[in-house]
Amino acid sequence: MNANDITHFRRIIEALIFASAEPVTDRVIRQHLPDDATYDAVMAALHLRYGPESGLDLCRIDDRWAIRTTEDVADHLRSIKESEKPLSRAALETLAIIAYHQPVTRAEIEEIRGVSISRGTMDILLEMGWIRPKGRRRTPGRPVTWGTSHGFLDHFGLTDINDLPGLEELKKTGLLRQGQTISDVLRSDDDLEDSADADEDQLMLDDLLTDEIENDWDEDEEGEGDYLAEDEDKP
Amino acid sequence: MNANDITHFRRIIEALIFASAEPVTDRVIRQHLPDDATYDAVMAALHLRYGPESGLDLCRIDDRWAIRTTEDVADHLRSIKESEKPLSRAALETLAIIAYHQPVTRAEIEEIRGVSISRGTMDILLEMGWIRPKGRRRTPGRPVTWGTSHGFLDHFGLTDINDLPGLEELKKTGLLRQGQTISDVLRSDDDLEDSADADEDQLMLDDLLTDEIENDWDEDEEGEGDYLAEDEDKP
Amino acid sequence: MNEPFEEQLSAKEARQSGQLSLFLVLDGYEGPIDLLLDLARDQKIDLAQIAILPLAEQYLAYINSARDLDIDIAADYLVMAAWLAYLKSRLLLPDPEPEEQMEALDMAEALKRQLLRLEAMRKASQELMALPRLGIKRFSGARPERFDSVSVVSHTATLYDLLQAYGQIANREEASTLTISASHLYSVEEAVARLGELIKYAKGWNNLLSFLPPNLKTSLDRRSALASHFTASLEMVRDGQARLRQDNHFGPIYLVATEQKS
Repeated sequence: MNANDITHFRRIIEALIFASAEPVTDRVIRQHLPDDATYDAVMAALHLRYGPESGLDLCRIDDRWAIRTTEDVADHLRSIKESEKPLSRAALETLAIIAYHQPVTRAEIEEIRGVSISRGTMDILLEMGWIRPKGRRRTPGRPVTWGTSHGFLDHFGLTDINDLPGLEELKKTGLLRQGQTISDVLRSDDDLEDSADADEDQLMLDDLLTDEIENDWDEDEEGEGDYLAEDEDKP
Repeated sequence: MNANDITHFRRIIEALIFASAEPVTDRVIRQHLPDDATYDAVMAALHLRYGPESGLDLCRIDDRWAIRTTEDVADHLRSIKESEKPLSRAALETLAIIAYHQPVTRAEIEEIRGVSISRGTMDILLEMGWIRPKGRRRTPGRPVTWGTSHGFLDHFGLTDINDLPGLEELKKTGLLRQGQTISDVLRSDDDLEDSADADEDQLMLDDLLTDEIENDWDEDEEGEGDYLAEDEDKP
Repeated sequence: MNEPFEEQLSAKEARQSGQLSLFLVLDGYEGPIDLLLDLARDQKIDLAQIAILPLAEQYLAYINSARDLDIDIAADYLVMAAWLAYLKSRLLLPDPEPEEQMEALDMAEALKRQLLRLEAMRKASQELMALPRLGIKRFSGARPERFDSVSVVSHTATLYDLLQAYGQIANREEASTLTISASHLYSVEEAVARLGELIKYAKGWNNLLSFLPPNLKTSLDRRSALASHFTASLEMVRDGQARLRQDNHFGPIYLVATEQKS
């Protein structure tokens, strides 16, 4: 058998292995070849062709053959692109509600936000490792309740969930408005769209963070559930 | 860039194209390569590797690349041949009309065939992934125009639409241009006012055919889903 | 490999074999153009050389024989027949008007073109199907691997974002409370009723302000009461129940009931 013949058969077996859904058995390969000598020569040629020079590998799996990408190349292709995206408004609000109202069910979150939560929103928070299921509410349907995780405390630089400022503190920062008039309401509606005011708020919050968070927090340390006592709307 | 580097990148691109079910776009390939010179060198090396010595072929499909088995080994691969669903004559003719006349509206297809198209005919072609909406004609009613997809090119082994068998010849005969047909004549008998519009349409269509078939295939490449928003008259 | 073409052949054979199966035959054609094309193929191998007049005659004869057999013929076949009959008459009887003679020739040309075009597309479809098609003559790799570069999106949020979000939720809740309190604004109806009662007991001209309810706490309450009482007073003047007086710009507004003499 000359080199041309080997090439001829090598081409057939190459295409056969490539196009077969499952690894191809020796038996099937031999069916396409005139004799054992050709089998040996063809497989040797294929090994050469799909050797270290190639990004592909001729793999033996039991008595079967397959062509697969080599591991080093596959890793290369599966490059991980990391990108950062700000959390969506919906996710942010959901996270905030979970943080302040935990343990809280999905239905309760929706009630507070006034809109339903898309699956994706919870998924993102779960994926970020910021929330976790906490148990089940002892109400009909036994809905899962959600709370924040250690990852949440870590990310937001909190030692304890009670470190979150309560509503009164939020009011002092201006994040939560008090003594509202119609114009205040209109303005806070604007805020939803217009983040230009945010800088101003930031300043106030910074004051708060330095002044109050660091010094004065202990007052609502006790009373796990009490720190939100002023939030009467809560179910 | 030395030969080792070329080999390094060639291995990656080889694996990428080899293991992808769908043709891989130039854009994706270039993402894995440092510069255009490497792209050229790598693609040249791959062409050599998947030349006549191989049972596999590096196929160019528009701006994409795929590895497919060569035609001459097909007889040996009969065991993996898919059972062919014969297409109806209506579907075959509709496909040919779309391929050769694209972008073409449903009404124009019906006019060429002299009968109306049943719903199922276009559905089958869409399901095969061979046709796609290309935009809208700037005529009353803004009808959707149809053209062939990358799946079509891949399936029929064409690099681009200019490879369609007999296309050059058909262009010379002028049969691909919208000329006066009996339905125009019938229509102008029915309604003289309509025929004025028809002439206008015809002019635009001729422009479109020469413009788009010959030069401008990529025009609505991106935004596959946007086609409905797109006009053929966009810049 | 192309069953559909075989179907067409059998339709053609049926046509040639006689009239009994005419109905079936028409059914086998995809419209009048298809039938014409089939007839034309019988006439000439090269369709470009086709003579339209004999083709029209053949078509008409065919449709007529179907009619004689009382076969239901679809409307588009009949429309085509009518059109061909007209074309035939125009081609046979040279028109005195050379312009109209030209039109008949144009029509014949258009028909020929239509036949050629459909024939070309038929041929093209066969050529397409004869290409080395994927899954028939060429095969793709059957074990695709996916390397979509996994893009890991990590979402960022600061404590400030979180607090702000919560503040806004709380704000929204307060806003909804306030909507209810807004309904406590003094309505014009209330003011009309109140003013209508009070004015009966008032003697002479009185400052409009003196009619305002006493328990107005906020400036908003006050302003709304003033506005609605002023509107109410205007209504009463319109209805002839009261008269208004203002001595100078921005000066106090005085109100008096009409039955009383000032």
